[in-house]
Amino acid sequence: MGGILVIAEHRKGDLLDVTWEILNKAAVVSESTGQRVTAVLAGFNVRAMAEKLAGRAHKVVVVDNPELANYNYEVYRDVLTGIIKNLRPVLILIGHTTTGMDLAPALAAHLNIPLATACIDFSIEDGKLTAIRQMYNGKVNARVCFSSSDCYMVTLRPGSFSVETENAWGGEIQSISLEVEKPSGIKFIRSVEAALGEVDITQADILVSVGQGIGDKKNLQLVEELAALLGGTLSCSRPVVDKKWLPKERQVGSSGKTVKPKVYLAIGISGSFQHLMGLKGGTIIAINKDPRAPIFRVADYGIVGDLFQVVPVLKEKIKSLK
Amino acid sequence: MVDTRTELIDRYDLTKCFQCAKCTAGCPVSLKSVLNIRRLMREVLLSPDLQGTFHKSEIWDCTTCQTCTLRCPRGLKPHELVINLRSLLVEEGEIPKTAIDALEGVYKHGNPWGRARSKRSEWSTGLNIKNLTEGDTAPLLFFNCCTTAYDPRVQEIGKALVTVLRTAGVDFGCLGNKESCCGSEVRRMGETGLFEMLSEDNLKLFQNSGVNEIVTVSPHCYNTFKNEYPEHSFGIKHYSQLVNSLINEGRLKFSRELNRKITYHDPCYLGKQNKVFDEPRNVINAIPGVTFIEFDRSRERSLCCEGGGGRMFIEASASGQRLAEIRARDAVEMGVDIIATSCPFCLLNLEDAVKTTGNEGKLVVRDILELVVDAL
Amino acid sequence: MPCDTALVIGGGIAGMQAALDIANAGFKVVLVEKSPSIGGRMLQFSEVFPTLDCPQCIGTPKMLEVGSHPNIQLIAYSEVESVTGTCGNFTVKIRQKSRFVDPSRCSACGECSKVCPVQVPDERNLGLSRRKAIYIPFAQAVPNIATIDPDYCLHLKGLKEGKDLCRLCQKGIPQKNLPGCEAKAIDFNIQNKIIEINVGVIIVAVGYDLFDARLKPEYGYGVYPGVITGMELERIDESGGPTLGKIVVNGKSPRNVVFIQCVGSRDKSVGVEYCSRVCCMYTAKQALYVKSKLPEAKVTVCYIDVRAFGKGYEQFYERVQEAGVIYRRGMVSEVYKEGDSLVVRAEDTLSGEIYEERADLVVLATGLRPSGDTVELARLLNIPVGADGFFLESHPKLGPVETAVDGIYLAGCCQGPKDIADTVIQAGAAASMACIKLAVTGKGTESA
Amino acid sequence: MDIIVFVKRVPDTSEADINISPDGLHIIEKDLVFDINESDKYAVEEAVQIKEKLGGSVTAITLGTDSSEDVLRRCLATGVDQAIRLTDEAFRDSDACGTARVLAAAVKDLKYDLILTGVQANDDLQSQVGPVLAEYLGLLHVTVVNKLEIDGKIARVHRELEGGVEDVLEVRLPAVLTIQTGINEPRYVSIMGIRKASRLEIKVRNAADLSLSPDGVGQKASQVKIEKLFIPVSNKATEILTGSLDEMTQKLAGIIKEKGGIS
Repeated sequence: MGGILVIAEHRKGDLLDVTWEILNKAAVVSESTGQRVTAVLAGFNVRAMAEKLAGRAHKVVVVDNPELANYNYEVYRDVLTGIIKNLRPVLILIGHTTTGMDLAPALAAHLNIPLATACIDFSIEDGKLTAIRQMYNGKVNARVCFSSSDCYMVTLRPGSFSVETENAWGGEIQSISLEVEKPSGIKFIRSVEAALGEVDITQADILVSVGQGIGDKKNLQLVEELAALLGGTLSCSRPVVDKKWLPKERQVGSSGKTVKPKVYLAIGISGSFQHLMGLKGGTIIAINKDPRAPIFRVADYGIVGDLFQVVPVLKEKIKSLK
Repeated sequence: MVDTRTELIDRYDLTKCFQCAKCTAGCPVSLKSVLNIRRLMREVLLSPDLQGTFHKSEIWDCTTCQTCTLRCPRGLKPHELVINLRSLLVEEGEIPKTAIDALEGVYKHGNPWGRARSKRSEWSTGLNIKNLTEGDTAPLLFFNCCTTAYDPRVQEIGKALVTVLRTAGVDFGCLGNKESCCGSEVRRMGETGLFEMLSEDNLKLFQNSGVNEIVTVSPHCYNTFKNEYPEHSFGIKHYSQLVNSLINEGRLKFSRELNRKITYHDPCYLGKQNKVFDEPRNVINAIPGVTFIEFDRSRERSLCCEGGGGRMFIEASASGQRLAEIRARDAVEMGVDIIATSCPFCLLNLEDAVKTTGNEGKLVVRDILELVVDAL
Repeated sequence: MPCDTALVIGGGIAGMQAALDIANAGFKVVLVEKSPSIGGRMLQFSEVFPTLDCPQCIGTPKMLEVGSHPNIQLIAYSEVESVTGTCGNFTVKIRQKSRFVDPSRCSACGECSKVCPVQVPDERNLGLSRRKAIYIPFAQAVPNIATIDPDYCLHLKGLKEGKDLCRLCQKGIPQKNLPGCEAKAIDFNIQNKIIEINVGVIIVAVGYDLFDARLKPEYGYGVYPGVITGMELERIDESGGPTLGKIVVNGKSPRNVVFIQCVGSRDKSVGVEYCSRVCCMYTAKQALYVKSKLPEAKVTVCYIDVRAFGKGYEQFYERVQEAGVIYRRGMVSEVYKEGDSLVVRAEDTLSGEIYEERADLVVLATGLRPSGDTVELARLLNIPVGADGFFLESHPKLGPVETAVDGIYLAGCCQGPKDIADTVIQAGAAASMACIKLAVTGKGTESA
Repeated sequence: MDIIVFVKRVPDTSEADINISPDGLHIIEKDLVFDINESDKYAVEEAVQIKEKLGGSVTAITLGTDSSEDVLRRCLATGVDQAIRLTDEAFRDSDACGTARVLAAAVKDLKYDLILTGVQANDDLQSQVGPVLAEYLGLLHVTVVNKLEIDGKIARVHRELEGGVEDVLEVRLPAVLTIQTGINEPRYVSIMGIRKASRLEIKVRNAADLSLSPDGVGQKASQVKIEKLFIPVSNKATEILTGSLDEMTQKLAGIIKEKGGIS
């Protein structure tokens, strides 16, 4: 008994990056503690993913059942309860995704396991588990410890660890057939995806944002191509909307939308205060010809130069990095 | 709603309106907005459905420039009716999202930008300004204004005023992080309760600071302190008045020439509403080398920049040419190098307009204080 | 001792009518006029509504009659200095200003003006033309005597500094064959004099002033030459006026004329709450004559309400509209410039349209204000002034010409704005009240 | 429809500089501005909108000291009918489970068809209390709800997932739903409104009122404890890239990639 249990998460037949990230961290901890890593894969028709997981865990436990085709916490909670009671791991790791947020607290409460959510790291030293979690909009980190228990649970924020690994463990795959009860009161109806053409810049991780400096609507193509290259979304400052070069839904700023991307590439945006008010967090990169443009006061990185010179070259550099 | 309507009719003397339309005709947004201030006066008087009357997005188009009120031959106050209708929306909670952000920003942090109160005085780091809330004393209080405190462009104006006051040997202090929004825009967005709160808080600060006189950067602060705060005995001055008298008293002398063609944009809150027309012009004309050219539409006929009435925080329902753009184009046509003004909102809107009209490089927008500092 | 002479203050149409009525009843009248000639405002008009008569044609005979009536003593270029006594026995001091011209010698030949080198804005033409420092106000002036304007005359100004300057009017310019005053009427030594008279009754007929359009800065009066007042248009329209009757602004015939009503009337923002009563009709008249002189021009009248209350007025208003003048309900709020032309911004409240009308001539229908002499005169006569600033009648209905002081009566616009017809009626009424009083006090009985 | 909505008073830390108290376990609250937790605000608005549509009542409950009453007054001004504040020295420093236990005890005797709260509290960022509470009450839960329709005894909800995907679910009521920001447009609550609401009563309940044993809650019962708070190191000095156009763009492309900007 014992070991580290990693709950694998997948969508549309693909394992999420966060699962690989957690497995990587688990492998490191496994090395220092000797705890074996078991991945749990629950779903329907997930065999192919199990194969992949096997390379990264000592063991893969697979529950393949039509009732698990769509995530339903009632069902997942009960299935995982069974597995956990059976395997009695010392540590359960789950991604702090919307699913993890939904499942982990219920599971932990159900099993009375101490749970720390939204962690970015954890360690086991001298048999003692401590975790680092974010608080206060990520401005403060907390090191947390746990009261003594046979088992602990930690949810880890996506992006906390690297996805890449050199491990190739070739763990065993164990299929478990369980009696899976139908959910009692939650019915999955369907999944919907945001309609095409509907842009929500508030949800974008990468924003290529363009300002007055673009000069004309016809020049937008240049930045649209850059955004496409980066897999990002095009946004803009107010003057661009005022000139009807881009629709209002693309506007960042106090009268537009508040965004919190990972990367914000401000091109030809002087960085009026009103614009910056809509910008919360993320790495800000500015390209502007005016070295005194206020955008440079808030940017993490900047290039002082004419966007029409910089952007085409930048596009080539990015292509070469892909 | 009948009672509210009766109240409005009494409060704004709506029965006296003879529908001459001087208000609509002078309204800077009437050509591009559905907002028809004359009709609004009538609708409130007659409409059985008051809800339908004020639940209109154009109610937020008004810039509260007050032209309607100042020119009303019947002495009525149409712009105050608009503010009151907004306050009904505020009570219902149904106001534009950006207005909510601004008002909550003021409530929580003391400024409409929602910036941290603890950073209010950051703009003056290193300037060693006396803090009148922390034991320093001075006869004059320099009221910063939220825009000066937080907007990087306008911060330069605050710094310029510090330079000017020091050059003239004026002893002054600030309220540091304890200063709160003057409430002018808050009141105009219809948040009467919050305005009262702010005016009480600020007046208490003024009283405890031991000053006799207050100088403001923004005409909006100036106007509300002077005309809207509960009765007080502080002398309220806009900086243009103070700087003008410093020049007249010989305490401020220029050593450099400014060989530029300059026009001046009258802020509504300073000019139209408070008749401070001459002092800013005197200051500009006192600068050696300046060639001063008037806008055709100046003084009482000055064009509003559309920055008042909470419009810095609310997107207008009306599209169409921005008035500040008309200003920028006129200035280019006049062949001036600089549009000078004396209000942070005007400055920001005009600067924006210079860009959006593609006139960057042809002319710049400067605050009078910046011109003064350049010529010291 | 009761006196059977009446004093009429003011020689406009009200004062002239009252003086003639009293004189024709057989009583003596002293008529005091402030300016060099009687005639008043009416004689400045080009045409009068609704009949479109020429005011000179109907006014000049009255002036001549006043000037020659055996019962009327005309003291022009004079002002009342003090008044004491009571009804039936007022003592009035009148200060007669020096014209520096001997009336008994002056033949009104005009040679003096020809040689005078000083150009002065002509008040009769509201500064639209110039007169000389020595001048006769207009050809039909009564009395027809030259007057030297001491504010401008080089010699009189020089005297103050002990210098003997100019005197061309006396000397002439022989080399140009301009003789100057050959009648030797010019006498720089003539002094102002005080005339003391005894009168039984007084009629106040000092008229009105026009609202100063500069107080409404939004209209750009004084800034744009294309923005003028109604009175200025009267002068421009008059065949004897500065443009000889051609409607010309900035040297061009306007193609688009906008009239703005109620400038300085019904307007609390300038402290004038009352309606000036005449502007609707004088504007209608002006719009009509502009339209008839410039048939191609677009003529628009912006108004709040059209008040066409008098006999034949409504019909006149209709006639003006028939002639093609466009009436748009809604006040103009602003006049500004766009390129070379003026822009008038207004709302048509009947259509709800907010419009910017390009215009090359904007005419402001300035309202009527109490005469600037009202306050001082009220003090001298000890009679009350109403809240509107005009002399207060003793009862708004039953005492429309009487004042609070027995024996002092009001005639014309000094009591409140009114048109010519009403002015003449009131003048007649005031004369009649004066005659009654003189008749009664003349018999030595106490007041009627 | 009777609805209970849980709210929390949290500091606004979006811009403020945060300092840690000498004990290393708390942040220094002086100079911080407190307000209702963002997603709780949406939960309150949602509750009030449902009540306005379907009738019933809304009860807002918070756990906190008397300074939390501001938040409840704001709820009352929004249209909440009843406000309850749970407070006891014993509740101090409860972990998520402890908090959920207190809340569970508080609703035990109340009538309700639906319990709402925000997705997460912006101070501790745990997003645990909703689902844990549901477990304790034996109710179902749905987290990250960004659309909600009540249909009799069923709630039809959208659950927001990553990448613009949403699951549409039907859940039997009563249930605990955690509400995501953006589900509605919270109305503005005016100062006048708050002043009026300040005349309304806020009920206060302590551990004894809730028949809670102090052992089950508070710091002592916490399974997860903060050992130490610290400020993560960050360097926010703007780095202006230099060199030739080629060099600058090369560097920049590398930075973009490093920051996760190339996908």
